[in-house]
Amino acid sequence: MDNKLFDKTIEHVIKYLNESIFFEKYTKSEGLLQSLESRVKIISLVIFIVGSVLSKHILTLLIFNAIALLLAYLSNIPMYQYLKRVYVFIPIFAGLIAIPVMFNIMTPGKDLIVLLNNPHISITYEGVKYAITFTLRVATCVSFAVLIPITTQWNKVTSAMHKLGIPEVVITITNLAYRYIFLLLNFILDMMYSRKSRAIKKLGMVESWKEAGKAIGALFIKTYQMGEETYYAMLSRGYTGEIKHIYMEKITSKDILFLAFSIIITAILVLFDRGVV
Amino acid sequence: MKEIYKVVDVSYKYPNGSTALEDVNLNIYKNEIVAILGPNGAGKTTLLKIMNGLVFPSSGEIYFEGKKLTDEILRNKELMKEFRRKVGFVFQNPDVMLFNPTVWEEVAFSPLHLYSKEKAIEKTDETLKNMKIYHLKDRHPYNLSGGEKKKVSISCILSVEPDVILMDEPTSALDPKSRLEVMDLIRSFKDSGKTVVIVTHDLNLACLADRCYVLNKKVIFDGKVKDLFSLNLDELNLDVPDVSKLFLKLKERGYDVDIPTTIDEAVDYLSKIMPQKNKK
Amino acid sequence: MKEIYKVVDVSYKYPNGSTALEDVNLNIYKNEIVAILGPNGAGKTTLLKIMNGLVFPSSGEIYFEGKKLTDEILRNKELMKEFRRKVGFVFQNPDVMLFNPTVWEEVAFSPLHLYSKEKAIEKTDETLKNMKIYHLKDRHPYNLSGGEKKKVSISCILSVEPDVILMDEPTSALDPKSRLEVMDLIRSFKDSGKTVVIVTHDLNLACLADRCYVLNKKVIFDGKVKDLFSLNLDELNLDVPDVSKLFLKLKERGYDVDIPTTIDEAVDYLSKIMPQKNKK
Amino acid sequence: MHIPDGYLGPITCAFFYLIMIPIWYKGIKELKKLDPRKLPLLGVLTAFAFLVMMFNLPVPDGTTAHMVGGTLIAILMDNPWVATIAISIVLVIQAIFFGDGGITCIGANCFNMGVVLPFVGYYVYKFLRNKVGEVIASGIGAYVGIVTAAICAGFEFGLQPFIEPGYCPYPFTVSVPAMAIAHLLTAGPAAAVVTAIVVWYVRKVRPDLFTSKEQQVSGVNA
Repeated sequence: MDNKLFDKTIEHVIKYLNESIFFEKYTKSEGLLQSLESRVKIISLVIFIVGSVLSKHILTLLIFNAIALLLAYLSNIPMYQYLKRVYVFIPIFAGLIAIPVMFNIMTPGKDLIVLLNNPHISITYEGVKYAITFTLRVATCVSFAVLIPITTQWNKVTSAMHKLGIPEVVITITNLAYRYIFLLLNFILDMMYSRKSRAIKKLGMVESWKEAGKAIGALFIKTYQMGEETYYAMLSRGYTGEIKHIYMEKITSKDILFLAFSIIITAILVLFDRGVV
Repeated sequence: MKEIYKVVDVSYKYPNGSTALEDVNLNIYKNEIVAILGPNGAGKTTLLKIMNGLVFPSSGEIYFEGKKLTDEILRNKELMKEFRRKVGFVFQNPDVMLFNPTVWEEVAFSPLHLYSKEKAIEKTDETLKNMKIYHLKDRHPYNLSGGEKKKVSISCILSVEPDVILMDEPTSALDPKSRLEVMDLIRSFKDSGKTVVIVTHDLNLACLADRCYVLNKKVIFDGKVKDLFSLNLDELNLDVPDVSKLFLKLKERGYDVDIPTTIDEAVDYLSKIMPQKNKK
Repeated sequence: MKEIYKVVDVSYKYPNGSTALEDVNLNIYKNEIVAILGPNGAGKTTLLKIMNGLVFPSSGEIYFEGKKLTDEILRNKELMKEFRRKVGFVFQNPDVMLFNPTVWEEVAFSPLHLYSKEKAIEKTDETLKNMKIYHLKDRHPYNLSGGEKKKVSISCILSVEPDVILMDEPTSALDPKSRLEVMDLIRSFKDSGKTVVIVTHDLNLACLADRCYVLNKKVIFDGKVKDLFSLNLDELNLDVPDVSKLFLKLKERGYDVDIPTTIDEAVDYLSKIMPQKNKK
Repeated sequence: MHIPDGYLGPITCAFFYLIMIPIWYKGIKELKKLDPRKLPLLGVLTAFAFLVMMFNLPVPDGTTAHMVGGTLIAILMDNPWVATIAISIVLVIQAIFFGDGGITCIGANCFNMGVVLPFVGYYVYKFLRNKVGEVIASGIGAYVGIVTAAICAGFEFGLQPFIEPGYCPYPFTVSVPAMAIAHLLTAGPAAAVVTAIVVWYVRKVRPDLFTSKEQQVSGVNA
């Protein structure tokens, strides 16, 4: 393309913007996770993630993965979208990292495929097992993690975090940040387009760094002005240094049941993994 | 009439030393709509910020309901609460006002600071219904249209039922439909007894006002909008309504005509003086 | 007449799946001013971005001077250089175009890529002088007024002498004086042989155009601006000039009148039909 | 440099959460001492940090690298604690909403990018500021900051085979040089150049943002 900097960034911007708006679509559809109280849902999913991190065996990880898929299915998330979001990029990247581990140089063990005899280079059974376990674990964690934003509006995530003891000031900044990310995104996107529109020549590396630096500088100034105006707007509306929140969601017996389910299942699976059960 | 604002010899210098306002004097009375007109950079927004107690004049005084507005008063929690409830400020750019995750939380922001929780919830729902934007309540501000954002930002102010509403260029960057809606809202504010101060460079909007001030660092005109046309409007860089421009030009050509400011006035006026032969 | 743009059955879907444009067909000929009108969200800006080769249609084709615009063509160094020099795009918000530390550097950005250093300096100075903003050359774009920013952003485009100028809402958020200046500039572009495409929802601005298209995802009107008034303009949420509104209302009351679109037309028309008794 | 879930073992994850708790506590305390005016500003700066991470810069091998912006925020706000909180919030948003960086690794990621990076960057800048000028000092600060943070991440990876086998498979000898070289040659120079240009730009266009804190406060409330 004309210029790596602008095109790659534009792609990213659109992808990010798109994904987050797109994925809020399922937060309002009917489904198991959508119907749960946000705090309970987040804690339960984090418990599953921790359980996956603790597991060392492929079988346990497969069971955890199946639970994640089941939860996604029960929450009416189209499987194609879900799998795409989970398996593209992060686990694939982990898989690439794990490739060298399969060889006898990294993981000595029983030869599975011998590639070279002198020096002896082979793919080992232990190596493959290691690589699969590692990649599968990353994928399993991601499958649980994605369920949070797919099934919860972000304002509910932040209010839940507040209710869980994260200080009010942090929540306020998070909400402000999330809001202004979207506002400033469009600004950046147009800034990129305007440069692309005027870039007659491919920009060299140093020049595109320079352009990016100036763009970030302009963005900072815009950001700063916006911060000042927002302060005035908050002050004008009665802000005194703390923001009051209302937490509307209530925990029902269904939530308690789900929490109990996730704790018990995770505990059993981890104990099974360690060979206790 | 009860005096709401009294601005006495107010001057303001920006931190970089340039002058925004110079010896400004004005009075605003209860249940008036007052327009403050002036070109870009005339200090209009700064004046509004001073009236909202967000910044303080470099010299001069400003009184709200007879009480002088000072930094000390606004640091007093009780007095500030009262002042913030009574006076609402609608910023020009709704994006700076909409910083909460959802429309509902946005409108509930001020009530939650000022009322009990139950009353805040009630007021918020009521305001959203009155403004006919209850269906937007769970939406995030980032995917609203410009007109919707403006209505939400006005709702944010209305949810604490202010007596005085300050508006900075309320119709700028709106499409024609939203512009008319905002103008109707301003009329309804007056009907319900509120006082409205509008800052603008759009004379069409100013035609709603009972009185207007023209500001260019200093107050250079003070009176009815109708009487404005005796000034050199081009120099002030104001948006003169096209209808008025048309009649001003006719006057230049030697016709002895009135200068209407709105389309309806012009239609009535033309109906009166137009020859019947053109009537079908 | 030479065809500059030919847009054939162009559709565009946003990444989130909603439709911005649907089967749009249009042609733009050399030395025309064409206005593309439409309400907010009608896909006007997207169409302009497609015409500038910034985004590509989801389906359909677009030809510039007979050559199909594709990703591949714009990846070719020579063809890209030619296209980017020939077509200038003035964005709606000048802030997104101006991020060099000085006005001079901003305007010199494209010439420095295209010409030798000496010629680039010469072109930049010349453009700034022609646009009467040479005195701003060492200023930071950040603290210019809205009108000045707009003029700088137009200068950025003019410094490589494009044949075609695409403008997105060129008069939005400008004060009346700057608005008139921009409108004069657009006229001067036509006089110097350039082709201009303006996207706007302001009919006053559209009156400059030789032809116009009304867009609401699809092309729903194509012809002279004058003939527009047969459409339901309210539904399209377009800014109808007040002068036209006045005469449309007179027509409603049963008067048999023409519908002028500009103040001067209206003055001439009224002079003709007004009874002499009102003349002094 | 965003460590995903599953790369670090549970002990390492828990350890960094424990380390971060007092740091976050102190950061929030610092925050509460700030002028309330700074709160919305910090909100938009956090958004800014998020967006800065999206500016991918082309590097010679054909890929791209991105900066973190921690040093930049610490310098522009003249307070590294502010950067810690801003970057931490960005990392949490990225972990929860964008799947960038793991939820179990939030502690470690915040430590590398939110503590090591801005503090090292900021103090290198402060140390050099009067010697080489603030523009160059900011570039060097950003460079040292991001490289140090990358080495920390490499160290955390490299520790895994020794304390918790089954997670990241590479020992120090592989992971530390890999992380260090990538950042020495790509993200590091990018962060340095861009940070220096931004500092130069802001200094030139809005010099008032660099005035001391007292002046800023009185300027706004005057």
